[in-house]
Amino acid sequence: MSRIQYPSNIRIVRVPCSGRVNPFFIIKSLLRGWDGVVVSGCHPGDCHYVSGNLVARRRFAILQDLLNLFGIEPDRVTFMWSSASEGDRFANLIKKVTKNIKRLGPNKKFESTW
Amino acid sequence: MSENVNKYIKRKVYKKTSSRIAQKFVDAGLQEIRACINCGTCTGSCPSGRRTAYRTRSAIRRALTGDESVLKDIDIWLCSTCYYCYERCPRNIPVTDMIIKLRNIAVEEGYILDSHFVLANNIFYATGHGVPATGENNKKWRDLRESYGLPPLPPTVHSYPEAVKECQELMKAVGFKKLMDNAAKLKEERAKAEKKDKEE
Amino acid sequence: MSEDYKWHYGFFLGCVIPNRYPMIEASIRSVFDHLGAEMLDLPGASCCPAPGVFRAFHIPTWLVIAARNISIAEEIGVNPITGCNGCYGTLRDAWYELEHEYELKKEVNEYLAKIGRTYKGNLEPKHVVQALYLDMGLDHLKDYIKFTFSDLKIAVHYGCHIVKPSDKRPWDGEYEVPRFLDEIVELTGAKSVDYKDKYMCCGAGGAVRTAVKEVAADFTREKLMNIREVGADIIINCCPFCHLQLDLGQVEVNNFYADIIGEPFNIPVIYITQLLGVAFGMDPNLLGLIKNHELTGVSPFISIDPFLNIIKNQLI
Amino acid sequence: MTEAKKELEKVKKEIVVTGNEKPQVGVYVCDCGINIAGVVSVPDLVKYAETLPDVAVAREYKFFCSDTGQNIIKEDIQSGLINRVVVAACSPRMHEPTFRLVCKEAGLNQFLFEQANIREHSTWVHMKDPEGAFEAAKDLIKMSVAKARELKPLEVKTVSIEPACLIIGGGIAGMNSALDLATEGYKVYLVERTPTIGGHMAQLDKTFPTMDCSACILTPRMVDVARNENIELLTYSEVVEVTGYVGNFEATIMKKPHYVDQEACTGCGVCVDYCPVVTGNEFDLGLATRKAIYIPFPQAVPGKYTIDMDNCIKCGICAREDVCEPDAIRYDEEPEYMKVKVGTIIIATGWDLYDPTGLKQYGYGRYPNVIDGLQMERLLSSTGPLDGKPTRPSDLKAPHSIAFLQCVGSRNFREGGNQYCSRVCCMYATKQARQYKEKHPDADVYIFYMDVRAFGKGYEEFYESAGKNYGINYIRGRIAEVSEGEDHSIIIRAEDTLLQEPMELKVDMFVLSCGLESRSDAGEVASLVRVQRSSDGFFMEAHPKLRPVDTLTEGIFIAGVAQGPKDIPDSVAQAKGAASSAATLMAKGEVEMEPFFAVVRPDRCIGCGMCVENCTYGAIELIDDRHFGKIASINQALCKGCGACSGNCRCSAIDIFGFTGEQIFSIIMGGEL
Ligand SMILES: Cc1cc2nc3c(=O)[nH]c(=O)nc-3n(C[C@H](O)[C@H](O)[C@H](O)COP(=O)(O)OP(=O)(O)OC[C@H]3O[C@@H](n4cnc5c(N)ncnc54)[C@H](O)[C@@H]3O)c2cc1C
Ligand SMILES: Cc1cc2nc3c(=O)[nH]c(=O)nc-3n(C[C@H](O)[C@H](O)[C@H](O)COP(=O)(O)OP(=O)(O)OC[C@H]3O[C@@H](n4cnc5c(N)ncnc54)[C@H](O)[C@@H]3O)c2cc1C
Ligand code: SF4
Ligand code: SF4
Ligand code: SF4
Ligand code: SF4
Ligand code: SF4
Ligand code: SF4
Ligand code: SF4
Ligand code: SF4
Repeated sequence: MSRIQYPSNIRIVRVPCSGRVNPFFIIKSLLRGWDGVVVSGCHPGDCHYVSGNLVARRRFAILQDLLNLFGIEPDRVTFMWSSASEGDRFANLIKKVTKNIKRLGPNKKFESTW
Repeated sequence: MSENVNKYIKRKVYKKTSSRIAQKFVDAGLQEIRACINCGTCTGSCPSGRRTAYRTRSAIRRALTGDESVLKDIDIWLCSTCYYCYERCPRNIPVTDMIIKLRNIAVEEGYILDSHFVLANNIFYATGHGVPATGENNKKWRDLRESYGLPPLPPTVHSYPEAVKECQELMKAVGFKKLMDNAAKLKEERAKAEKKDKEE
Repeated sequence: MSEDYKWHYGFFLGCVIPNRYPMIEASIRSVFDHLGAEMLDLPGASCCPAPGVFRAFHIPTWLVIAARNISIAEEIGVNPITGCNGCYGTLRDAWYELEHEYELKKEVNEYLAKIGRTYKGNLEPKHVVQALYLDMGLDHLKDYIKFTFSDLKIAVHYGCHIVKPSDKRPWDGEYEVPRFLDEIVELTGAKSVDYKDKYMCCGAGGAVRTAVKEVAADFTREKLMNIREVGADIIINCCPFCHLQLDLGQVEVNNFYADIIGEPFNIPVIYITQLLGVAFGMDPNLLGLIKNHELTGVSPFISIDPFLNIIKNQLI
Repeated sequence: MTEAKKELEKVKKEIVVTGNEKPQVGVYVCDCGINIAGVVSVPDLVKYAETLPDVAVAREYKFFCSDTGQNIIKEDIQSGLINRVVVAACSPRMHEPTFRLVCKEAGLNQFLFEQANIREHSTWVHMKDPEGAFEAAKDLIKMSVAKARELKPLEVKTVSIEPACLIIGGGIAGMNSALDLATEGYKVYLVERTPTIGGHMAQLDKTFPTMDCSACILTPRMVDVARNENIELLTYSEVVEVTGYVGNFEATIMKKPHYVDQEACTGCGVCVDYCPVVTGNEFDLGLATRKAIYIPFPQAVPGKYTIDMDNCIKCGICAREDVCEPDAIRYDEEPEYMKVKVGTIIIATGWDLYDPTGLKQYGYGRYPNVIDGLQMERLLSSTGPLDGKPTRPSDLKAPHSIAFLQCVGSRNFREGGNQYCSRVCCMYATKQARQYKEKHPDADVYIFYMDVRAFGKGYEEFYESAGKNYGINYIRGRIAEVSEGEDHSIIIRAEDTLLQEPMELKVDMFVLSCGLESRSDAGEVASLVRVQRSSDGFFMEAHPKLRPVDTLTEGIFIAGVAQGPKDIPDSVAQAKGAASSAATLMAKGEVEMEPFFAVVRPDRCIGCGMCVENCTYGAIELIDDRHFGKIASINQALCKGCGACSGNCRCSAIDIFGFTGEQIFSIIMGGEL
């Protein structure tokens, strides 16, 4: 809405709520060769569906340990709060994430499975 | 020409703006300067403006609109860096930092007062102290130290000649020496030109 | 570092303290020692460099030299501490920038490498007053108080850079009406009197004193008039450059502005640790209050005898 | 519509798509004028779309949301060319309903539509990087086509709507919404937290620009609200829980104890004379006092008394027979809870005044003669503590000079400030300055401002007159600091920016024109009803231009300053808009629910019960299935489709219609499933 510019190398997948994001989606994305995954949810307490974002939060803490185990840098997965009104915050977070992921380089771990 | 022409006719029309100085601020990461709404909080806060011709907001506005005479103005050297303007600006403009940057630009273009030049070049660069205790003139200060039971020279660069060298090396590397030499050159050229103007 | 002390600092002297007001150096050293804080020397430290002057000439030079000074404290492994608002401004602002901007730190270290030094970071530069108020705390200081001076009326002068820029200072963003220095002063039983524009600048900073002494002195004139208006006996401050401006500045004000100030000024200017030391019952000789040689043309330019007289009565 | 056409509509049957036939996707890439086409090459996107699997046709058009654009899609559907629709255009928030309707009208199940947001997610946000934007748009189309191929037809469900509305907040906004809805015949529960309705408007003296007496126009409305039989007025009450969804909300309301029986109390006020406790009066902002038993102000509605138990010393005097004859005092009253069922909710909780204590340079709270704008309003008010004869706090003398400072807390990007313009303060300061001049024509009145924002009908004229007819001095400059001079006068330092000179000015009283802020508890209300707030803290509208009274939660509306700073006319206009939107919804009698429910795949579910715990709506229970044993089962009436169950199911045994695992995987894999 606010048309604040952010890097063009992200693609957005629409889900009803961050609570909908099954860890399999993330794992699948990384297997498929996406370099990083961002799950963006509403701020704690602001969830349209009451607490989906908190449910999601808990789940991803565990997921990051799991990724480590697979040898995928856990930094490739970012969980963030950003409400619909915070265009600039969203843009800044995306900038930060892109910078982080650039530092990690391309995700080629599972290239052979593509 | 009648006397009144010189007295009353000014024919000064504000013609164009330039963004040369503004761009220098932007390049230094200080683009906030462009968010100024000219509210005057900075000038109103300024203890210097209450007694001198220095006007904080106007200095910023002149820099922004490209009135380069602001660099020559001694006024910008009358800010005491008290930071009131910095603290109160409703647009979060780091005003005092802007003034400091403005002075940097002025020095770059050779606008530095003689007293400041001597302080920078002849004292700080030479001794590593802005207010030294070495030299014949300063003997009384060494005596004063002793009168309070302190060694005549403090354990600073004054007691470690190699530390002075270190500082000088750094100042050369980072371009301070060159900046000062250049400022001296520009000052001299300007003085010559002025003198010539006067003679004509 | 000695085990006998509870706190350890690297005493960054700067220029004005050691070279013009050594009594301040003496009093800080003695009072900190008395309170259980070790003051280690920072060998080869230079000018901070002064924030309003050298920073205003060339920001990179300012930053690199400041980083060098901090790196000396890092070598010893103690927080640098200064009794000067200007040094505090430089060390702390430089530290703040270097902590927050990785690229800048890298660049600075490239320069420092040329002289075989590195700036590591993390060691917060402190002010003497910050150490007294935040590290030690009023309760600790209170335990040392031996004498109080209930008749003494004090005009406290904070100066600028100890509180501003407030985002880089440890006072929770307070800059308009800070109280910490008043609270320390009031430990001595003296009254910190309010006066108009108490938090105003002394006028010396920002290269103004070097540029046009008369302008600096006009700030000072205004402060002094306000201080005299409320009948303060002495001025207490925490910065040697303010100290100089308020002390030597009185002579200049009496000279430049004789026609508008009425009576010439002669208000004793005392550094905070000198006052504290007296209240702690320490030997005035250790506090830079007694000169052992007769010297002329040196500080203090305004006699502090009235102060010594007041406290003499109290001490007896 | 002609009879013949109606017949035709009837016989036209839905194009039967079971979801199992080969997908035929139509891709429609919108130029959106230059919004999209100005950044990326739409023809190239079309060419690219044609290469994607199962794409039967791809087309470009200037505005697909226009009539002509819609018809292009309809024709393709009706000719049997396609059975899935992808529109690559703006945000689905903008036009998803439009294009679903296109499908529906063309006879295609509306859930076989997918929108690729190449405007908000690409051309707008990567405007300066056209190549990146093009790549992003390509991928977004590819992802949408991939998902479209997996779409299955769904049936919409309709639910009936309770013809009742819950309104939270009884200020001028809430009252107006309530009156409109009640007049239209809907039941209204008006919940107000204080003992009276009226809100902040009751504290104002006169109102700009017409200078109507605030109480004179407000009081009759308050009485109307109290009298209206469709309005159940619940003052001194708070909403503590809201469950359910559009059409069928259930709210729990706590009625706080008044400690005075509201039925029995006659409002005679005898108790007040006897009560020994004197305390600050919040209505007069501490400028006056009240007793522990009180009504907020004389015209309060309902005019029944309340005991402020925080201050009451329980002396028992008010309960004496000779004091309260009707025997209305109830010291042991407990809070009461009631549940109401409503179809819609309107939030009209209003505002708080910015607290200027943090701006220490202005001396508020330190110098007695520095007050805020709302206090000034009380001082000027003929019903105020000084009967409209304003004096300054330090000596209760009429000040000879007053300065106002504008934008206090507003337009301030520092921490603790509000970035927005608060919209009413320029006008209220002008109003107050004029009022003071009317009472004291020889007083000097100054207004320090940055810009005077007099944007409403009749406002500029009001401002002009302030200078011309009243001699109010406007000085352009934001005051830097003030100090106290002799006799508690205030010395102001500022720059007169138009003269470019610093100035010092001594005045007798200093008024801070503080801005409006979102309520300090707005966050709690937001979580209670599950609506979002914008970054300034006010409740967020669904669209700033086109849906300014709706929230993103269906069935919940906002009115008045709760949505953002505004004056009374705008608050009332918005309140009427909110009432009308709520009524429009309720008039339909039923709403269509998006059929995005959770479904359990019994063959995969192991009955672990994890989902039961994760569902905030209690929509899942474990049942015993004849074939599969213990499995999860979804109550579709309760399920909101949030997906929390599905996100957490280790067995991938729960799917969400519209966002199934297959659909999302196909997006991630870019169609290469
Ligand atoms: C000094 C000043 C002067 C002004 N003068 C004028 C003027 O002259 N003309 C003009 O047009 N505008 C004026 N305004 C603006 C005007 O006051 C507002 O436009 C108006 O008050 C908005 O009304 P509202 O109903 O939205 O909010 P409010 O008046 O704040 O009403 C909100 C109500 O909701 C209640 N409430 C809040 N939270 C809850 C909750 N959780 N549960 C239950 N109840 C709750 C509150 O108690 C309150 O009664 C002025 C504003 C100020 C500050
Ligand atoms: C240059 C400019 C830029 C603007 N930019 C913005 C912006 O960025 N954001 C914003 O929010 N607002 C903006 N506005 C304001 C915005 O245009 C108006 O708020 C908006 O157009 C008002 O809509 P309306 O329906 O009231 O009036 P109109 O758009 O004027 O519509 C009135 C309609 O009634 C028809 N009509 C008139 N008389 C009769 C009659 N007697 N019989 C039948 N039909 C009749 C007219 O033909 C017209 O179609 C801008 C305004 C201008 C001038
Ligand atoms: S205070 Fe800030 S916004 Fe105001 S005039 Fe000064 S620089 Fe500009
Ligand atoms: S920092 Fe300089 S410009 Fe700013 S208020 Fe202080 S003296 Fe004035
Ligand atoms: S459908 Fe969306 S993108 Fe296309 S013209 Fe309409 S608003 Fe613009
Ligand atoms: S005395 Fe009783 S009836 Fe009268 S106002 Fe008080 S509580 Fe109500
Ligand atoms: S019981 Fe409370 S309210 Fe009643 S008179 Fe006593 S103090 Fe007042
Ligand atoms: S309405 Fe006026 S005073 Fe209020 S914030 Fe806007 S400009 Fe400032
Ligand atoms: S649906 Fe999943 S989480 Fe729920 S009971 Fe079945 S297996 Fe467990
Ligand atoms: S999607 Fe699942 S968790 Fe969400 S409401 Fe429906 S059943 Fe409950």
